[in-house]
Amino acid sequence: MIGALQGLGLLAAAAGAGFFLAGTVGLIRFPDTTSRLHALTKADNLGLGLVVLGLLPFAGSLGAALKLLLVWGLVLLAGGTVAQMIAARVRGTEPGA
Amino acid sequence: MSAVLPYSIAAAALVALGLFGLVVQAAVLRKILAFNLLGGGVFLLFGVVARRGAGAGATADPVPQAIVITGLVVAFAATALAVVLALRMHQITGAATIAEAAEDGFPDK
Amino acid sequence: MGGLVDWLLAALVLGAAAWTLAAPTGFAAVVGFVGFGLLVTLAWVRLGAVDVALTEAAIGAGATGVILLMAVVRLRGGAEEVSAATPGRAVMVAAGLLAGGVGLALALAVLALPDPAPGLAAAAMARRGELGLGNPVAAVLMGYRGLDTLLESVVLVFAVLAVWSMAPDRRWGGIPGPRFPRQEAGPLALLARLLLPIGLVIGIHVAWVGAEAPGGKFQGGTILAAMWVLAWVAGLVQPPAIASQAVRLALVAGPLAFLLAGFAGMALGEGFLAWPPGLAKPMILLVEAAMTLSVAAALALLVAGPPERAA
Amino acid sequence: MSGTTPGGWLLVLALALPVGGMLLAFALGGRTAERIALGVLGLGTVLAGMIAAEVYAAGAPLAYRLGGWAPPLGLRLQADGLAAAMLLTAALVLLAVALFGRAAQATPPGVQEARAPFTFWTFLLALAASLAAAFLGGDLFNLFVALEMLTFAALSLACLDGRPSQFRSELRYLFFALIGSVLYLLGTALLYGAHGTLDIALLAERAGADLPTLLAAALMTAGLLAKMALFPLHLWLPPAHAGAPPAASALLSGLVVKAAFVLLLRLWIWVLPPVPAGAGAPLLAGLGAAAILVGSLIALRQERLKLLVAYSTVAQIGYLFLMLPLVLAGDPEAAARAWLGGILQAASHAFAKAAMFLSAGLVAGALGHDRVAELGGAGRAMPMAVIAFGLAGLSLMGIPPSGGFTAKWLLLTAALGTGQWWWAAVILGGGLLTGGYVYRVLAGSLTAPPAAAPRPEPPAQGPERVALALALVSVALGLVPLASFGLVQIGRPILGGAP
Amino acid sequence: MTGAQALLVAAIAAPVLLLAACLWDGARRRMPGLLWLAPLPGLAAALLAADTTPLVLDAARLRFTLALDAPSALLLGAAALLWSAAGAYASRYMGRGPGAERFALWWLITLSGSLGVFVAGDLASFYLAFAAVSLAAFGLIVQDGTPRARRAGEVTLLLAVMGEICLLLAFALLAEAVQGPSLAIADAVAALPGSPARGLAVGLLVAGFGLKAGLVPLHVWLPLAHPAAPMPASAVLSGAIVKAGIIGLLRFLPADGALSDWGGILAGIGLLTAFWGVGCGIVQANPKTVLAYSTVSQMGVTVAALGMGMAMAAPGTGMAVAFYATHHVLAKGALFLAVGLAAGSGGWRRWLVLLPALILALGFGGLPGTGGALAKAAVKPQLGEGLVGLLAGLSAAGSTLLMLHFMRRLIALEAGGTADRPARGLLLPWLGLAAAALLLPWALYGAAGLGDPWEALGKDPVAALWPVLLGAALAAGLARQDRWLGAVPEGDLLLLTGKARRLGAACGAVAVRAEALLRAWPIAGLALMALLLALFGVMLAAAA
Repeated sequence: MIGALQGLGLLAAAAGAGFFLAGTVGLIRFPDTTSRLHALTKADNLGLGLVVLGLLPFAGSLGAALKLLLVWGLVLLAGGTVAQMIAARVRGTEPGA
Repeated sequence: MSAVLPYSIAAAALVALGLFGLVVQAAVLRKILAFNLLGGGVFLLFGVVARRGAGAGATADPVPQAIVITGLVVAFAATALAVVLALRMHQITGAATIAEAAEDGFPDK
Repeated sequence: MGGLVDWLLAALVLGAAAWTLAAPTGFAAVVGFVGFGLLVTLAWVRLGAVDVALTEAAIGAGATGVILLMAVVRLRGGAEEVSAATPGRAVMVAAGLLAGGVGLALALAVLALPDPAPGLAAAAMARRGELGLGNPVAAVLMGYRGLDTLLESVVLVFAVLAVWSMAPDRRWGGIPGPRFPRQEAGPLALLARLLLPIGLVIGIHVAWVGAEAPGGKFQGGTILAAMWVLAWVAGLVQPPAIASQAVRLALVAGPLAFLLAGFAGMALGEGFLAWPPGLAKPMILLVEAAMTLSVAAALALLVAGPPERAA
Repeated sequence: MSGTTPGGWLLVLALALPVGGMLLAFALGGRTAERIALGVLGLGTVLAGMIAAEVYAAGAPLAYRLGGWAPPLGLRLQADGLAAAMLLTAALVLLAVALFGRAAQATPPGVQEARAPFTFWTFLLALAASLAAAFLGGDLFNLFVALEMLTFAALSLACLDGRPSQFRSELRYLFFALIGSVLYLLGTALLYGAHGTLDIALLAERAGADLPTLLAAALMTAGLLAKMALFPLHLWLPPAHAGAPPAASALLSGLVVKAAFVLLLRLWIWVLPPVPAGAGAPLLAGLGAAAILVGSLIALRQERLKLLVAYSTVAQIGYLFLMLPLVLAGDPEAAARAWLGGILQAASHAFAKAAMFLSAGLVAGALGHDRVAELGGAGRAMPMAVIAFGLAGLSLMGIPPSGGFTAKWLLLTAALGTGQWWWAAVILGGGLLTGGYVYRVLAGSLTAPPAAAPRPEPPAQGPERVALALALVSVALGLVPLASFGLVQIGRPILGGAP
Repeated sequence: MTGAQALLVAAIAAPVLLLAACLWDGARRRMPGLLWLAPLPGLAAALLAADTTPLVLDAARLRFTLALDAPSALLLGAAALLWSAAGAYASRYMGRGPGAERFALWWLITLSGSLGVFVAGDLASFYLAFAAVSLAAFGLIVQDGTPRARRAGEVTLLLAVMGEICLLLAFALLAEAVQGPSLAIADAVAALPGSPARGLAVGLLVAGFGLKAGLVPLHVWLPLAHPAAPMPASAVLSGAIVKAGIIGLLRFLPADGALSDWGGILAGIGLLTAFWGVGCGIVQANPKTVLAYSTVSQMGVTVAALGMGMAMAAPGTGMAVAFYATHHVLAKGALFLAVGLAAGSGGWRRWLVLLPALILALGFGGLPGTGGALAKAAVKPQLGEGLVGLLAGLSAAGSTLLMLHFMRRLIALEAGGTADRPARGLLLPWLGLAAAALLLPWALYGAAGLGDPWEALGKDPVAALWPVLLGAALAAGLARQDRWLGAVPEGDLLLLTGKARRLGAACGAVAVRAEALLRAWPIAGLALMALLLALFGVMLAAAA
């Protein structure tokens, strides 16, 4: 039996996967670095967030849930930093972009 | 045991890919990468062996697992050493391959 | 369903490997390799070897990826030399056939492995209690095959010294690696400040839980080393001069502690590298702590490379 | 078999001493490293002597069960005759090279610590530790770690001079050695998968002629051959060994390749069943024969002294492989002879080649070059070094009385005794070619110096004496009564013989 | 250890100990003056220790055996005498200084080997002694450091090493043939006829020893090396060192008819060598080269006698052959010393050199009354009959011709001024040795068990004389034919090796290129994988 929370979780995870897919398509199809970055960060951060959210109902303990949130937080932090650095680099090398 | 079949084949194929790359790739960096692929294949084979030996409450035989952990550290050390050698070679001679062997005798003063 | 996932994962691993070999640029190849490492990590999870998965992620993909990325930046150029040195078609074909032959023989040999597989899982599980360890992999590393681990930690010291010894004579005793400008503001500085304390805690945690659950000194030590590299790249810390006594001591602390514990076993227990009954757990944890320090120091210094600047 | 024997603690000390010494030398640095190295290597020689004596007295291998865990779960150290003999050889050569290095690798005055001396002394200990691990290890994966230690130590010693041309040849060495390591490791994976253990003694009981075992053996053998630089896999050896400073070259050529050979013997004589081993052995011996002939021929044509000596190593390694088909031929008497001959060849080559590299280094250092054609006057300026080279050369050629002669004599009679006369022809032809290149060097150094040449600076007496002492040991091995070599037979499996 | 056995040890130990003494500077400086002492224990051993019980040191292990049978004792005594006389000669001839010290070192090594081959009783010690005498002779030959000496030394060394290889293989076969671990020569010889590899072993023995003894076509080093060395060294090379080959053949080939087929072959080679030496010798200009070719010829006769003895299973062959060789040791050694003297003396004193030299020279042809005539008489049972007898006589005539040619070349050497007197240090050894060559055979003939010398000579004076007369007549006829001088270069057959050397160089170049290819990275990688698969395949096929 799946409870309502778990059902919502599944939905959220599926949505997250959708965002991942979109982000990946964007990464491959978009023309220049900044727009690729846009697709990647937005989709991945949101996608991962949704996946984590979706997994929370399945976490066995509070500790596990906190760990999941920590993973999301760390990825947000790292992803954000890297995106910033790439963008700064692009701005330095591709004038006009 | 069928679960290990894909990984067995992947391990064998990785070994073949790694050997191929090490032999034919000219750039040093690519050789280092190929070495790591080859090592990855070998470790994966240990993983297959470990998985096949699962039992007594262990999801995989711990002895091969420990061997892989040791092996990974050794492989990393080797990679680091190869990278340093490659960088120093590049820095001094500008070379990016090891195509020609320098026949080395006593340095002429 | 499970089978399909495994086939898919295996195919992805091979695809990433092929990309690593065939990628147009060195940078792309290294990125492909890091992706390969992460996929292999998943494969390890699927193979039930979470300890190895952690190590693969930390060292196989992470640390190796970092030094390769640093190398690819510095190894620019040489395209003509590379194409001149690339062997001709005949050699390519021969290499392909021979390598394929080796792979085929290997696949056949794996299929011919006996069923049920002989192994030591039962023995390793049964006797880990004598060491007070819940994690059988830790029992193998610190107990049954302690000598391997001892020698492996010595290999790391060898490697560090080997890397250092590649330096020019006049740089001996100096500071390894390039100098990164100190970043007061900006994303990297922020990341470093935020991540460092969390990373340190996680690293120590991973090392600590190794006795009972997946984790251990190598994985934890790698995380600690990664934190240090982050701080270094952000310009927050400088690598220490290699002449520094503290660095040397940090590097040998682990193997030396292990060695001394081994002799303690000779004096108190059943022999060299035996853990005295009753004292096993605390002694193991002590040695593991020293090893974590040494592993972290060694990995960080391997990433930093040979000394390049005067102290 | 798996229990600890009396005297087993000696094995622990023989391994732990250089490991601990290396760690301390690394931590304390500078001149202390040199002092530690000399002390540890001196003690190590005593230990190796005690181990050999203990094995000889007991007539059985020594063993030590580590941590109280019995194989297959645990590891053991063991010293049979082979290990004891090689350990003693290694200890003596290491000690001699250390004494040689006191002059050549001294930390220059006025500095706390310098790169090359510190690296040399620390890796000298590292090499001692690696060799002890490789000779005493009883588990194939433990031996893998030992091999890796050895590779790192050897590589760093080879790079000691830090010349630009070196990095490329060392990189070739590293890559080839790494391929070798990985293939070896692959073999251990298959063996563990097939037999659930990596302990050599247990594998000897369990291994059959099944597909995984045979492929594992082929993989591991190929890997070890790459590390030993058996022709045609020798691409890395000449530049690496010739480019290193003399003290390092002596160790690389004299000892490092022998460690892989001991592993090869463990694999072929202990683990592999006799039938497939007997089938594969002629292939390896054939490569050995090719190594002897081609290596000697190329050595004969070298223009650089150190390269000549390095190619001589390529050739001399070949002799080691000739013992395999003879030991595996199924004739117990011939097998004992060939076994002794092979190990004696390994030992006498270790001493002789170390002496050669040391004396070649002294000559090159004094003349300022090592062109074979221009060695004139060397004999007058440093007679001891040239005599050392000559004596070592006699041993390599197999001129009596020398260890090389006894070794080749034993292999020769074993070859004839088993009806494999073609190996005898190779042994003798190789001796002739060896004589050719040794003669070139000696004749060159005994001629008068060119009138215009500056008078070469005679080297210090100490290093010359070390080179001479090594050469004399290599010769003296031929005077030791054969019966006292019964040591090396201890612990050797007696094969039922191939049908 | 009995006193006699102690003498055997001393025979070898004396030169070795003197050699060891050279580690001290003072002893080394004095060594050239002491060389004459080194062989004296050997001489004593020859006189007092013949046929003593073999001395087996360390019976269980090294099998280090010393033994001295009667033929060996004969040769040992003569060789020791020559070494002593030549040593005394050398101390004056070589002077003092680093060159002489170096010469003394090589001299002592060679001496220890030269005497060692007579007393070694087991394969290992014999091989060791043989190696010492073969290889160390190089140092004596190249003493002068001239390019000619160096080339001669190189050819010698190369052939010596090849000879060593033949012997090593032969000894390995012998050791294999013996039941049990014994390495005693006596056991090996006894086992040889029954060995499955008999033909190969004997062939290798003949090649290895024949090379040292100068049998055609392995003689090429001898006419190069003997003239190139300093006089005293030439004397021992031609007198004593070649006998290492003779004693080897004597001791290793059973004379009891067990190898009669090989006896015929040896006799054929010996006779060919005897004539070859004469033919090449009479067109040489350098008297030392003439002497060297005479040595070749004489060794041919010696081996022919041995071969016939083997073929006929004639009793006493060993003794007879040893006696023949003994005379050659003394006489040929003396003549080389004479060459060194002839140039340095003038006026009437020259005749102190020339006259004894003429008598010795004609002795080789069998001039009645000389030691040479007795030597001829000794091998008469082997070489006296039928066609072989005729050929032996003709070779004696050839020897006479050759030696007269030698005398002409010796006289043609530029004489010193009338006031030049030969140094006493040179003259006395020469005269002593010449006297020994003439007289000792008379004393030894009976002692060697060959009978009464007077009776032997009186038996058939015509048969003994015709070769001398024929040789003299030929010599007179050829006296003016100097245009042939130099028609055959020293080392005759070596001419043919030029092509072989070019071929060798080409092979070497190919090997170098092929090896360089194998060192290319991808090729080595392919080789590694191919080797792996081949090994796997071979083992799999064997297991299946």
